[in-house]
Amino acid sequence: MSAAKKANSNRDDYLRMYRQMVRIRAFEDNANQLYLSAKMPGLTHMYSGQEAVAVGICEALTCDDKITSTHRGHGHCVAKGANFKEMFCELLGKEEGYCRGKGGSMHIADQANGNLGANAIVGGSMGIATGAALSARRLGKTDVTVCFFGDGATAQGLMYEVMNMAALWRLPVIYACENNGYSEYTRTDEIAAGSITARAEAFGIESHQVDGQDVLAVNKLATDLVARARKGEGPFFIELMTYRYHGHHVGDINREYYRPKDEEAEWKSNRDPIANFGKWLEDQKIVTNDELVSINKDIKAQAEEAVAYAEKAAYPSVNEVDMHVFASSAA
Amino acid sequence: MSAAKKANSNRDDYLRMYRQMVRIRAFEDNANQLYLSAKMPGLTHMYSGQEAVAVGICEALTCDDKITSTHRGHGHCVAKGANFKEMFCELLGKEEGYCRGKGGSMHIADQANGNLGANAIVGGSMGIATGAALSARRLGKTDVTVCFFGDGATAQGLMYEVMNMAALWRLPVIYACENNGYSEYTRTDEIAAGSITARAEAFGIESHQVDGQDVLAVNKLATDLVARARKGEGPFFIELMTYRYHGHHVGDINREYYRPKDEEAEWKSNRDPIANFGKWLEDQKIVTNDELVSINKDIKAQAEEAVAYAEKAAYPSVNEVDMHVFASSAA
Amino acid sequence: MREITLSKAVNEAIAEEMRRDPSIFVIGEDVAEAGTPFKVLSGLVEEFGTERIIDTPIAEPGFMGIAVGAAMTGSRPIVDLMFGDFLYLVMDQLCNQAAKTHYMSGGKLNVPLVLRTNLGATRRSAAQHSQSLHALVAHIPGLKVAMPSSAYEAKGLMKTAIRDNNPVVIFEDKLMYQDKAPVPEEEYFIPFGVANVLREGTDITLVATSSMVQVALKAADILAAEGMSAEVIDPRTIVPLDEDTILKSVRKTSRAIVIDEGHQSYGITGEIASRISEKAFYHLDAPVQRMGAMDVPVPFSPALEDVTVPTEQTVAERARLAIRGDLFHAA
Amino acid sequence: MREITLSKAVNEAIAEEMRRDPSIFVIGEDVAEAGTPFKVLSGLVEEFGTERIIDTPIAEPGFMGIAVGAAMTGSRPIVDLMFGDFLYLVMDQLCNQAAKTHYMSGGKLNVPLVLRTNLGATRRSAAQHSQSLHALVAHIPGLKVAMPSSAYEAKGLMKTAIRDNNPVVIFEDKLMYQDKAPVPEEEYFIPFGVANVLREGTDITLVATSSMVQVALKAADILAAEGMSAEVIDPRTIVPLDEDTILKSVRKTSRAIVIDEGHQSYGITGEIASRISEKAFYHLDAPVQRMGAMDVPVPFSPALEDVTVPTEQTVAERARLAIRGDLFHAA
Ligand SMILES: Cc1ncc(C[n+]2csc(CCOP(=O)(O)OP(=O)(O)O)c2C)c(N)n1
Ligand SMILES: Cc1ncc(C[n+]2csc(CCOP(=O)(O)OP(=O)(O)O)c2C)c(N)n1
Ligand SMILES: [Mg+2]
Ligand SMILES: [Mg+2]
Repeated sequence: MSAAKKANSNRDDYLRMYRQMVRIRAFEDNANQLYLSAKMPGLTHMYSGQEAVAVGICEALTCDDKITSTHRGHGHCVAKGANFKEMFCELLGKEEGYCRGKGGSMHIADQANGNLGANAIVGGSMGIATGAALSARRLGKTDVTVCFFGDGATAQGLMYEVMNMAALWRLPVIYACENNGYSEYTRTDEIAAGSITARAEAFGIESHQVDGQDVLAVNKLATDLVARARKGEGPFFIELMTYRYHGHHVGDINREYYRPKDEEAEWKSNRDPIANFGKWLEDQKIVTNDELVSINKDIKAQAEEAVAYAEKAAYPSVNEVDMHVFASSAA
Repeated sequence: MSAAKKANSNRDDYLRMYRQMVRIRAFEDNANQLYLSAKMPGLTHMYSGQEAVAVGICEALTCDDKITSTHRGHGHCVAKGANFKEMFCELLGKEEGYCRGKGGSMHIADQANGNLGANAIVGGSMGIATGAALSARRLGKTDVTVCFFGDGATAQGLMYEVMNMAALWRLPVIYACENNGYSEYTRTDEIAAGSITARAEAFGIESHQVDGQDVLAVNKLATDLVARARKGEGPFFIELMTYRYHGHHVGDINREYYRPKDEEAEWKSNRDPIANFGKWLEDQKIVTNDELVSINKDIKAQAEEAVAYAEKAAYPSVNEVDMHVFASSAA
Repeated sequence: MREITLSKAVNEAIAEEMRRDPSIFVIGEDVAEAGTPFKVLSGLVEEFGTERIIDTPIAEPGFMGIAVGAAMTGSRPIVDLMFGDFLYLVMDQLCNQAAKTHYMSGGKLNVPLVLRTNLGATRRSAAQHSQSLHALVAHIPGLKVAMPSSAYEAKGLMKTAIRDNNPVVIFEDKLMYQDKAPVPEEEYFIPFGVANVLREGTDITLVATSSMVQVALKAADILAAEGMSAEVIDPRTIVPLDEDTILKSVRKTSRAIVIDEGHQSYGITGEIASRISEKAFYHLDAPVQRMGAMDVPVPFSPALEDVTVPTEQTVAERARLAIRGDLFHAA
Repeated sequence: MREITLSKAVNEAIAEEMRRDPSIFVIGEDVAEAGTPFKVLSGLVEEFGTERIIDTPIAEPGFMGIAVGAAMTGSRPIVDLMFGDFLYLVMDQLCNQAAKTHYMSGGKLNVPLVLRTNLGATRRSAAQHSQSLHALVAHIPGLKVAMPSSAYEAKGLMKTAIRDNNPVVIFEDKLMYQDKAPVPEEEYFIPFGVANVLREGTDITLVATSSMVQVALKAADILAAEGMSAEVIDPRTIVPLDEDTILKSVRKTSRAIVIDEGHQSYGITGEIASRISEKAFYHLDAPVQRMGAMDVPVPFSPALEDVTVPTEQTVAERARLAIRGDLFHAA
């Protein structure tokens, strides 16, 4: 959706944002269920609680704009336009998955929608995002790239290397730091000295901090920065204050040793991005509660249908194991 | 020398600083000559012009304090207490060199004087210096470590990784960035966005900029920061504005395509750290011109003698080639 | 004898050594309260405190560099690298710095550190969390490389590693952390460079590392049931490599297969197989076979992943061919 | 035919391809005005401008990552890595990202990039500027590895590399930049995976890479003078490896030596020797010999450095032993 269109936000836009957030939550609830019922291979990291970040930002992007994602990437993937079926198939290692089952949860890519892929190396996509921005500019495209990463990833030196180049070369890239307060089992203040936004500012990069639970605030800021980046005023840095509802990964159940239960309760009951936005939509008389309930129900059904489909879908043939090591190289 | 002693600076201190700067210059003039007359294997990077940095800082350190050095490391090595003979032997690959000829110019280490070694990986010693500081603190020592590096090295992500940890853990380390305006054949403003000191400050590290041609200014700041680091108030960051007189390395003769001749002339004639300090010493009536001339002459003779010695010294025996791959490990 | 898990064995080895030597500390991500994601270090922070069990930000190059500097200055760090796949991030500090410092300094500086990390696929962890990268470090002079194949081995090798005065990389098998084996209560060490003959046999030698030792033993059972007798050898350390034990065995059996979970091409099987072929050439009745992981990134899908690594069936099948002489005539 | 230097050959290959395809750009340190420290890229910035010949800060992981992202989005970057020793710094972006992206995405994303770097000792550049690290990248599935042995090879392989749709690493020999060889004016390509038989012979096969090809040819001269006939084969690319040509030769000569400038242990000689031993076992009259660089960090001292690499004399001596049958009986 174009920036111009976003500026004049309207009922459709609001509803799409709401729907996309609900879709992410529904996806994650099902993924978590698949894990708990031992139907999912490996493990996965839930995006629940952070929906307003992915949706607020991705709704400010066109389909051609690029994103890079993380180990906690389902939210970015859904928000950038992916379908449930191919996503669940990928999570279960099935042939119809976005990556033919080869990538799995931590490597879902959906290049048709501009998602260059999740990454299991913390901070590993920061160069990729910056390079996509350089590529777009060099090839005369107007694409903007958003690099999603967590607060923990700010400890990776790569970030400073690429911010320096992005700033020197004024690249159309937006660094979106999802500060959910923890990296694995460690509080952010134990691993991040000083100020995260000041680090970007030191490279001359305009930086913002925003409430990551408020989809409209996120979307407004993102819309503005995307438009400016498109005009060559980038790069930008955003720190989005948010929270993850689940453990670090689906198996991280007992977390009281690093995170108090009442902190979790506080975020879930008072700062839920979906509930709060839904309430606002009702308060503004943009939708009725019945409409919201019916949206939620529809999406839940779609997710369950996709899960059922994926469970029945076929695994890739064993012959695929050594396919795709190299791309063919017609000169 | 203790910080207390430095504060009460006196003639001996001044003269030692002057001598150490002249020793560095004499060392480099001879090293350059060895290269030009094809007597030196490989190539080397001259420290000439930056003497006040190494000397101003190292004179604020005790012998037990540690430094890490760079590819442009002869100055740090001399300033931290090394001898000419072992240094020239090392440059010529002789057995009597500090590293038995195995390291060469880019890897001279002199652990007896607390020099943990030069490093041919730009930025490669930033972790080492930070680790030395952690080690000292853990082992209950009061050593401070100074990490020397160039402006170009600020582009290496490693710096931000270790500054973050140094700041979180309040380590007794001082990051000393020698900004000589160039990295290889590129001006600093082309490769460094924003502000170098602001980058350290963003991690909550107190940062200073100082005239790197003024040995007294450097020494005063260093003395203060070393004392504070020893008390647990570190880490600190210093940006020292300086200039290299020679090319990037001894073979970099034609450099007008990246650096104007008059810029070089300006620094050499008006901002030379040795000449200016000498002049100040005379003006303050601390020494006479005759005394300075005789110091210069003595040092020149010592350098030449060391060169002659090194030229005649023996190469290591070929049997040494596979010695020192592993240290012996008595349990 | 009591049986403990590999995880517990590593934990005990570190705890025992830390009690003995206060210069040892552990550094890495989530090593303290969390005791690492695999819980291998649980309980250590309670005994040794956060000054000796040091949680870091997600900055592998940074804390690896810090460990090198600490090791050069009297400490004996144990670096915890959460996944072997992150080795790529620490290669410069490990291979340019830690591995070379003793040699470059002509034997003056030591770097006594242990890097503990892991290897192993078939956990559905996908391409960036499943690699077995020991070949990369084995290639670099100055590094020792240990590959424990059981809880007993893990404890004995870890204790030897900690007392070694060189950088040692230990690869634990992720899938083996919960596997139990008899481990004596009394202190013991397993020397480096002494292979372990786990099973004697006369028809073929199976040289297997780490995770593949169990595979080789099971293959030997299959073969035994068919009347063929396999000798199984675990080199324990690949640097240094106990060539003599392997050669002695092959001179007896006249046939060998080298089995390893790293990618086959340009991996460690080539080195071990070549040494056998060079030095026991006259004794060989069949070409030395190599069985590594397939030369493909590790796929996520269980349907694909399981075929990428050697199994007891594939090993037994190759052994049959060798013993029957089928390989000999094909080559 | 005209003769040009290897340096000029690389320059021409890149210039020709850049004229044809605007999506190609060069990125690295001091590649523009300086044309790299080895001057290989001189003149390119004058023709293609700084938008296509991009000078970077000293941030190898950063610009490697940027290249990966650019390659994923329609550009074809050529990354200039000044010294092969800096590979350690880019390993994560090269091996976890570039090498695996095509596979992890199930074939949807391509990473067409060339990483040009170098290898080779005996330049007195010491341990961190003299390594030959091609074995490390050859081990990682998804990377192609080319090793030109002359100006002719360098041009033809570079042009093929640039048109390849995969990440390709090219190792040039630092000592060969000024070596001239006949290079046609007309466009030509050297296909990957096709070895070059430089000299035919009947008594022994010398498989040699890069810098060692000249050594092998000279050894063949020495042997010829003594009445022994050596066949010399240059694999050109080690991934993919042209096994067939090598095996065909060894089946004819019955003897082989593999010569390479990387460290011998766990390097590429083991792989090539093993494949010969596995697949031409029946034909071998002597164990396949391997000659790599010594397993020591590269020493600075000329007295030591020169003995670390194979020479025509040492190769000829080993060949003599093999041909006389002395090795056979010793093993
Ligand atoms: C380079 C690297 N180091 C460590 C890990 C292990 N790891 C996976 S997620 C994670 C925490 C990331 O924290 P953050 O960036 O804040 O993202 P969040 O999980 O909170 O979304 C760690 C340490 C990794 N995958 N990659
Ligand atoms: C990691 C790494 N990248 C590149 C180089 C090549 N190189 C050697 S010195 C140098 C410039 C360093 O500039 P700076 O840090 O400002 O130090 P100066 O030479 O000015 O003292 C470069 C790029 C290197 N040695 N190491
Ligand atoms: Mg986080
Ligand atoms: Mg500089």
